[in-house]
Amino acid sequence: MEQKIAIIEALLFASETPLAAERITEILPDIERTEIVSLLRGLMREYEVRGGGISLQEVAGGFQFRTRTDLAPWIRKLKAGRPAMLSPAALETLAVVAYRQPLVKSEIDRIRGVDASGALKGLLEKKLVRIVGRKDVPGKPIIYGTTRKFLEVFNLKDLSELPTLRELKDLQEQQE
Amino acid sequence: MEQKIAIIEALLFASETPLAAERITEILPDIERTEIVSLLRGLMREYEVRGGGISLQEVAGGFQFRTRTDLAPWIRKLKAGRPAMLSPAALETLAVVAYRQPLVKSEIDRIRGVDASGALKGLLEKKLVRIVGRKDVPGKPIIYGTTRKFLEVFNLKDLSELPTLRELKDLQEQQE
Amino acid sequence: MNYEIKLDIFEGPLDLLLYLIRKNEIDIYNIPIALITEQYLSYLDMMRSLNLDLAGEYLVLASTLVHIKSKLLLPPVEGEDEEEEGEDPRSELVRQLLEYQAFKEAALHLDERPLLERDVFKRGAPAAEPVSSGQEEEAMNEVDVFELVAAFRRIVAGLDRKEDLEIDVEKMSLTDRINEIMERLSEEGQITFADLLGDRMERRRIIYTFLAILELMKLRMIRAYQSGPFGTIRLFPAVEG
Repeated sequence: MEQKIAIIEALLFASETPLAAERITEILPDIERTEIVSLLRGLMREYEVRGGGISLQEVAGGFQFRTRTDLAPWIRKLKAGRPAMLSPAALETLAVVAYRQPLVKSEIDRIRGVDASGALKGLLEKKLVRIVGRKDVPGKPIIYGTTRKFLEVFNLKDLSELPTLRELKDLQEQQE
Repeated sequence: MEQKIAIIEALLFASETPLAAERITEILPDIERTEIVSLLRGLMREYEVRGGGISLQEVAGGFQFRTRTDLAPWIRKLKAGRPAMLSPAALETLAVVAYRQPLVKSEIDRIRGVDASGALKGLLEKKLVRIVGRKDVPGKPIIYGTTRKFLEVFNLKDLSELPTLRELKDLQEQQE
Repeated sequence: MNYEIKLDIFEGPLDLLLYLIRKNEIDIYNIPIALITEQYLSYLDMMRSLNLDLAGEYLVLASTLVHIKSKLLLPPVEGEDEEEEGEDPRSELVRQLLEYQAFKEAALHLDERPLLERDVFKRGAPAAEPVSSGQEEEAMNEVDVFELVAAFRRIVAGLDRKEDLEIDVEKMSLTDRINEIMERLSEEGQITFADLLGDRMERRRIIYTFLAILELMKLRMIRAYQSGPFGTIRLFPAVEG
């Protein structure tokens, strides 16, 4: 294997978080960014063709090695602990934040029809949601948004990868 | 690749510690221990022949994926630019300075109940906290405050954007 | 034993309403309000009889349903606006239900994705730490302010005497101005009052800037000079003593 591919592979393996092509360019300044991206794509294909236990995936604005989805039962057996699950309330709240961000808590409460405080705090603690700022209206309510970790955990390249929300247009159309 | 090798590879990758052949036998009870050992040796050879950035090594009574030793200089480069995390002590001290500034060290010590000298020094070095002046009392103690970099790092427009404790409490109350 | 069971079958009143609509195989755009209201209320009764804690939001929706029902029973009022006449009293509720349903679906889609630590796993072992040279300037992660408040709250919770819990916005604004003045002084050496105000001549900003200067002078952090009456006010850092 070419030395530069080996270096990139080692960097991907050693990084704690998904590694962006830009970061690799900083470490290997002699290689063009476009070349790095094509080497990354090549590596992704190689792992896919090989069909082993590891695959290289594009997630949260970078690249990361992950185990193959269908092998999860055995890894769960190894880890023994229960997988960290989100409650339905947490998932609903997260969905509202993800699709409507940046937004304030009252908007989440309104959409869900219940007070979202508890779920929101849990999501803040899990670092799936973060405080983005304050809205410039009376009372200066806190604005929330999702984090990079949200993308990492939910296996998303970026927010645009979220499936489109079923549009509320249906309502207007039906009423016409 | 054979499914059982893929499973073993995924287990090795996901395990937090070097994985012993015995442990793999527990997870894959249908496969003989001797077969597992020979599959592990085969995998080691495969990675060695491939000459990539990752190699499978026998360490501490088990098997573990590691980056190739000769690629360490690049990994060091990757880690060097790694964002520094604040220790809990540093974060607490920073919180006290942020919420109570401008204030003197004795005030920080009193609130935290421990001597804050070390944490304070670290924060000064990281340029999150700075010396604002000296208090006009006997001994002329140094007054501390946060910096512009503090605002940047915490993504705040200004200090009045800091969330209040009441806001945190409101999030907490629904928890139970 | 206490019946402190938390009824978490439903995520809230809207969820319960959606369930009733599905159970009765009702068209969401044409909800038979009388039937649904009756079923909704009897459900609340059941929850109460089980001594389950009923969140206030359930009661709010109950009253909304009753209100819509009564509106539908009333004959159309004469002389009402043309547009209002055609407005179905159920439409706002339908809109809310559809919006909630869309997010409920989105939540399910999120849950179906290959989740980290559930369906896919990262490298498990901590990377071997190569000894860092420690020379380069440390990059800083963007830290969430939530962690900062949480840290402060932990400390305050441990204090005997309850510290003043609230942020004093006035004090913070003043501190912001003090920090800004000191930073600009250390960069530029001297500065005028007008420079500090910049183009933003808001009343609050002027007041806080002035108060900040007074505070800094009191602390002997800066010195201010004025070139005659109504002249430019120049600020200098005081020599550290």
